[in-house]
Amino acid sequence: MKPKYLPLTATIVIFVLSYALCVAQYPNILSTRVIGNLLTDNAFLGIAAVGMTFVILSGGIDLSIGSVIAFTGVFLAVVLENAAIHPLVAFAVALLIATLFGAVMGAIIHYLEMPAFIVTLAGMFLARGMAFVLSIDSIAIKHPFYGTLKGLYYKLPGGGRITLIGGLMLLVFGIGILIAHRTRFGTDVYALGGGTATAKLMGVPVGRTTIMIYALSGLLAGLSGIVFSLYTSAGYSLAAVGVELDAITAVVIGGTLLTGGSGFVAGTFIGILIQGLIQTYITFDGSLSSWWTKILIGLLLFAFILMQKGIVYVSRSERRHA
Amino acid sequence: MTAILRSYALRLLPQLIALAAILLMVSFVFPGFFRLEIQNGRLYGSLIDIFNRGAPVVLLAIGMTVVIATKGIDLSVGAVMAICGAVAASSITSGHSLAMTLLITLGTGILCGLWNGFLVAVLDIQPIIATLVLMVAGRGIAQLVTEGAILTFNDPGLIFLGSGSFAWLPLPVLIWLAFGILVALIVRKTALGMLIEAIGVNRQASTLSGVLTPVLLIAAYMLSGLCAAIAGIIAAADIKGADANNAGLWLELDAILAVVIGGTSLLGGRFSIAASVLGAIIIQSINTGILLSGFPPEFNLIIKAAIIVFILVLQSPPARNALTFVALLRASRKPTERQAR
Amino acid sequence: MQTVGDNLLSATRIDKVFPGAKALDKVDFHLRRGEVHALLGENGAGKSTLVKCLTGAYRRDGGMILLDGVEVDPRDTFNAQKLGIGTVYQEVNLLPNLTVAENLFLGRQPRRFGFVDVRAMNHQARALLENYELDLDVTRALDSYSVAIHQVVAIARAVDLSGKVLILDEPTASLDAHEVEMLFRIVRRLKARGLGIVFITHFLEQVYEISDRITVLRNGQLVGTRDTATLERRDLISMMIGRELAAEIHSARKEPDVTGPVRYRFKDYGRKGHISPFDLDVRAGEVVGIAGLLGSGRTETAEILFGAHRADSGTAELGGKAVQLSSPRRAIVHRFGFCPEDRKTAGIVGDLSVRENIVLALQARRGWTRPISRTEQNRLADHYIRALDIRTVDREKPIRLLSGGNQQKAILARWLATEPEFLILDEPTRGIDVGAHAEIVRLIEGLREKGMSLMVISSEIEELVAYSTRIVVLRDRQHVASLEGERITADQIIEAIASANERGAA
Amino acid sequence: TFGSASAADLVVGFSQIGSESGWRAAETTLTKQQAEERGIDLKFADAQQKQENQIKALRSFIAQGVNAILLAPVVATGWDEVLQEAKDAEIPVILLDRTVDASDDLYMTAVTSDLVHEGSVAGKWLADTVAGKPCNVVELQGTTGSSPAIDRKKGFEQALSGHDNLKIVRSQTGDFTRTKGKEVMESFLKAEDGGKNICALYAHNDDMAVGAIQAIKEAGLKPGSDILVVSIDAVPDIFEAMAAGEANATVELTPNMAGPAFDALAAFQKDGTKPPKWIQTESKLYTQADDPKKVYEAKKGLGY
Ligand SMILES: Nc1ncnc2c1ncn2[C@@H]1O[C@H](COP(=O)(O)OP(=O)(O)OP(=O)(O)O)[C@@H](O)[C@H]1O
Ligand SMILES: Nc1ncnc2c1ncn2[C@@H]1O[C@H](COP(=O)(O)OP(=O)(O)OP(=O)(O)O)[C@@H](O)[C@H]1O
Ligand SMILES: [Mg+2]
Ligand SMILES: [Mg+2]
Repeated sequence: MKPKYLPLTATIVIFVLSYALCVAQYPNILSTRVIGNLLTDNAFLGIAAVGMTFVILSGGIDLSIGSVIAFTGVFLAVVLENAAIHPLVAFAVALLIATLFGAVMGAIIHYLEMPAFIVTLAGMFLARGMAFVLSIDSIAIKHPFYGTLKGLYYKLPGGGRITLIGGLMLLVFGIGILIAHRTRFGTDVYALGGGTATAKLMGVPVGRTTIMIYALSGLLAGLSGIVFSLYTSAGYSLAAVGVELDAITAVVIGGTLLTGGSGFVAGTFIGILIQGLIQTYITFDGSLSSWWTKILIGLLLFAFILMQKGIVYVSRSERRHA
Repeated sequence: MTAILRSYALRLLPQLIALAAILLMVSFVFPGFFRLEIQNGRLYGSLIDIFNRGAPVVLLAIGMTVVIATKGIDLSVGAVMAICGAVAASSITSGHSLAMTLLITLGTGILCGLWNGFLVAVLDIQPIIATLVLMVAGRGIAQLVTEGAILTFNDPGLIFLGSGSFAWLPLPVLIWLAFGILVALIVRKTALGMLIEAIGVNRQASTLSGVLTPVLLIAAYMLSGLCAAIAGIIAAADIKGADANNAGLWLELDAILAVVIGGTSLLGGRFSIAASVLGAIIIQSINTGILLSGFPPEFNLIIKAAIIVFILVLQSPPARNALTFVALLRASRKPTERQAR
Repeated sequence: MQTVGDNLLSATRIDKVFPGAKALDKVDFHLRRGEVHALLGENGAGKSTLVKCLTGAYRRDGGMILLDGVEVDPRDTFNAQKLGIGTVYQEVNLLPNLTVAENLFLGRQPRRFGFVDVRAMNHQARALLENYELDLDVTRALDSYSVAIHQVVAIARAVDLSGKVLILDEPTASLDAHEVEMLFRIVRRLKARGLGIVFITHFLEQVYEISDRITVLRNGQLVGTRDTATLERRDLISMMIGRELAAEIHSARKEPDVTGPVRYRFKDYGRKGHISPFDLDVRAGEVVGIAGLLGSGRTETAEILFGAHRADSGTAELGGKAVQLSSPRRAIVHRFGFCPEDRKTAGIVGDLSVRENIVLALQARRGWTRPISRTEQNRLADHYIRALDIRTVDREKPIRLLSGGNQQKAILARWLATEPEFLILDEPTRGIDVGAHAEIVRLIEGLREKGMSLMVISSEIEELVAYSTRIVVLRDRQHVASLEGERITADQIIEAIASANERGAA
Repeated sequence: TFGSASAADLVVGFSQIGSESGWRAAETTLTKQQAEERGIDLKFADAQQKQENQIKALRSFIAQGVNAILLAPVVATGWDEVLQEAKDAEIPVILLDRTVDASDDLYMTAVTSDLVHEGSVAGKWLADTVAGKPCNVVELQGTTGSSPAIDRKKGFEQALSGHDNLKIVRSQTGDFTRTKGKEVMESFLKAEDGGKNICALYAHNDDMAVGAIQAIKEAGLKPGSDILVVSIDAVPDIFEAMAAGEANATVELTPNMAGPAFDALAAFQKDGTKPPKWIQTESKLYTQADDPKKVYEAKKGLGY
């Protein structure tokens, strides 16, 4: 096997093993209901994490996605409450705003040569601030179209459901994989991660690519915001706090290097599932106090990273000996 | 000597200008801003508040600077603050002496740093993720110590560290001043600073040159842990209780921001403790300014974001190049003392 | 005088100013159709800068560029590529995380239905590399291959990109004779097709072998352009360095006395997957040259001796006592020094100043508590800047802004400052100009005479012959031959490599 | 007393918001205690302040097939779908300490206080206490956007309307924490002429009030007399301050929401009695006259 597939394989192996362990303890975890929930409940996180994967692959980071999700939700709620437009139109406008927001951050990062961490941190403050200004209340979205959308699902045997948003996440992952590995833009993203200066000398349009990457991340954060608003039928300015950290964690658990240039969109999907599994396991257990929950999440995170390191290390040295 | 001073002034110029601009702005929305008086044997006024309230972020920023110089990042400092506050409170309430309490607490902070350093330097885990582990678990540990409640204490000695004053200055201000100067001296009067910068710029080349990279990396995270411990003690002493749930919450972001405003690159390398301290003071000035301005709280984040973006844009390389270009034109042929970075 | 008409690429009065340095001062450069044009000059003369200005990697501060008689202004390398200018920059610029095929076709991957056709791309990549007698797994990441292969891939990419002009900035620095020959075959073919080729190198033999005309730069200024056929080697050198070069290295071998005691003894030393166990004795006052083909394990030998990789078999003895060389730090404590071959990633600490780069190893050995005073640092830096003729505005310039050759000298200075007893140099003369080359060879001899032990890895056999007292020949990660005394001649070495080759093949 | 056989086999899932304050820690502790007393197997899930985690927890409770669910919702909106799922699975849901925006047939009952009412109790006390004298009030809000912050502000303002002598001169968020409460109070004091313009402080929770009291003291003023202090929650520390004369009044929000909830559940299990849709807990006002020392001792051990 090619060395670049190692972390991904390691992640998949770890996921399957831990899933098996969880099932051994709580057989219910194998039900289609839990699997359906895993997709539905993590849909917004997964979609945002696809954007984050591209950003991280390019060697950057986007801390603004949680705030953009919240902003999108509040924006939709306020617009649908006050204006008589169809939600689809509102969706389009929201996606446009989110994409533009990302593009502007990308432009600042590129043209002003500022670190992505800080630019997107300011973006995080700004987007959350704008959400506050729109409304500090949580606003329910009562438009019938939302009901229609939520009624769309595919029923699995055993009571589980693949909901619209769960399916949307799968679709986004599929498209993300295609973009990453089958388009010139995708290769350019990896190229930026390999080194901006070098990429530039090799003729990669660095500015355009950077802007597109953050625009894509903004777009997906916006989409994630729409999904979140479908998920909760509401817009709330305090929603999705810290989602960026969850997304980063998923991306990294998925085997992508934060230094950029190496990793897979598909890995992020496994990362999301692993995080979802940790959560599910903790609720199934249900005996942990608030603080032990935190400690356990931290420890499990650590264990996953360690196992991944271990598998990669062991198989590397085995290959060398062979 | 004057040359060194001049190069210092040059290095800190952008931060000083930004600080002055913000203070000026605040004094527009709040005219009494610069008023200082002596009350209860200590200086009293908004300026002092900024220095006093800024203490935790300043302290965190000091450690964060060194960590970032090694091309790392420490997301766990907020959680470590909470742990150390909780440890301090539970130690003092369980009857340990003040000295013993401080020892235990600082030791805890250093231990947390050791853990982070071990993950980064020995297990070779990426710093963001390595420290994320403690960021998540750490708050849980802190809550475990306090059992989720605010652990209050009445030890006058410990409280003195947070709200006492000496020579008209609040103690936290004196602590961070002294600690900052101490760290800056240690780093600059020994070879530590250069070696750390070397690691941050090129770890492989440094290792091949015989630099003890793992040890220095671990030391950097330990320093960061120590800073977080001091900050945690001050934060707890300030409110006479350890609030494991909220102490240091999101403060890591402020500390990182302070370092960046201070002009240290997140890609590692050249760093300046003084500039980071100034960065932290700038952030606190913004916060205090917002509070004094009387705007509704919905606008807090937007104002903060706008000011930060403005400062950072001014400090961005293209803007700086434009400025240095003007300066160079003026200085014409004179060889420059030091390349402005 | 030529008219503009027969020029393919014409650059006139190109200016480039860096803070504190004028890198190019009204330089003219004309490239004709179907010629190989050597661009020569000392380290820091401005060759790479000129190339970067021509290809849009830097914005020039003045001057005009005509391509095919039309004024062009490449904004960036992307633009230059579109204009038909393919370039291999000095620091090999490829992306180690991408596959070989992606590196070759970045930005112009074949597509089907709008998506990259990976299979076609890999196929084309293999076909392309066949021209260079390279049979690689093109779907592997580039960083699983050696520097030399990077260089060939970079050349293949640039050649494929160049519709009109091909620029090669020191492409042969890490290639061996065989590969250079191959490159030249390709260059001649392109030349016949009417391309203009710019060729930068410090190997004068290659200049005379391949080029039609020569342009020389010195201190950012144009010295002149001549026909290669009519330019004497001596004259060329004095054009470059502005004075006569006292003596070039010629195999004027003195018979050194190396009967001293064995200082370092490595027995059965090796590491699985890196280098097979070998025995090696090094005496005081001895230069062990390491010869071998690309990828034969020369670098690996050096790294294992220095502890950059831990040996997993064998023992090391220092003056009869067993020592552990488990890390560079340990090796340095035993007064080893190691100048790595990949200066960009393993050598320079880019953002630090020349001064700090020079004192780094010494400071590391002393430990952080005993800082070298600033005055002492300045003294050391100034000393080596003068001694090795490092071209820099001042010692506080960040080293990444120095020209490639000058960076190499600064790294050398870093190790000389530690006054090592055993100095390992991996390709120390790579990218170093003729004048400095001679200096370094003299330096190696001088160090040896003072009793230092050295190990030098070089792809230039002539050079190895000039200073080695013993030559170890490697092949397939094994030490296969050792030549001493009389037997150290270029022919013998080549023969040893070749016969080892046969043995290996058998 | 309540160890009936049916309750013993009950598995109840409890989705808690998190552990952001001492009050919430006490609620968690009490809920666990109550469950234990009744022999209920409580499945506890801490959502770390995130609604999505609460929804996940609810779904996984449903997947596990628990007998009932307690939910302390982090926000009012966005529960319809998951509550519908619970209903489809015939699992009764009881809301704790906050209500939701969903149709009330989706849950069995809500055991909450009335946040707006709490604010107005505090406001009314202040209006009565100053009795017509002009009074500048500063307000420490909770976390911007959180429902207690919004409602307690609303209730307070309602109580003040019509009393033109009372004016809110400054209002900033203190994030429900002591540290921020102290910091914001410091800036209020500076901004209002060293505190001379301030006659009363209203804090959305006791923790902020405790922080602010320290700030007032450090500014050389006497909290409780120079500046009146009224807040909400009734955590033990505020009673200490009241005993010392440094705080004036607090409105109790009881952390024992689970007790009534379990009672309602038991009744429902036993003979299907439907509880009322809203079981309102008392918002009791405590002042310095209520023997704060004693209340402090009583509350100390409850895990605040
Ligand atoms: N980005 C930069 N900033 C400042 N000075 C620079 C920069 N790049 C190059 N220089 C300086 O410009 C001069 C010319 O450098 P250049 O790289 O063109 O030399 P060169 O002829 O290619 O040398 P070599 O043979 O060593 O590669 C050098 O003195 C170098 O220090
Ligand atoms: N375990 C390995 N897996 C993959 N590639 C390896 C491994 N070990 C070494 N290589 C590659 O093989 C190359 C050959 O080794 P080495 O560098 O020692 O040869 P060399 O004779 O010094 O060649 P060069 O002239 O390229 O430096 C290495 O540079 C490295 O890129
Ligand atoms: Mg060059
Ligand atoms: Mg080599």
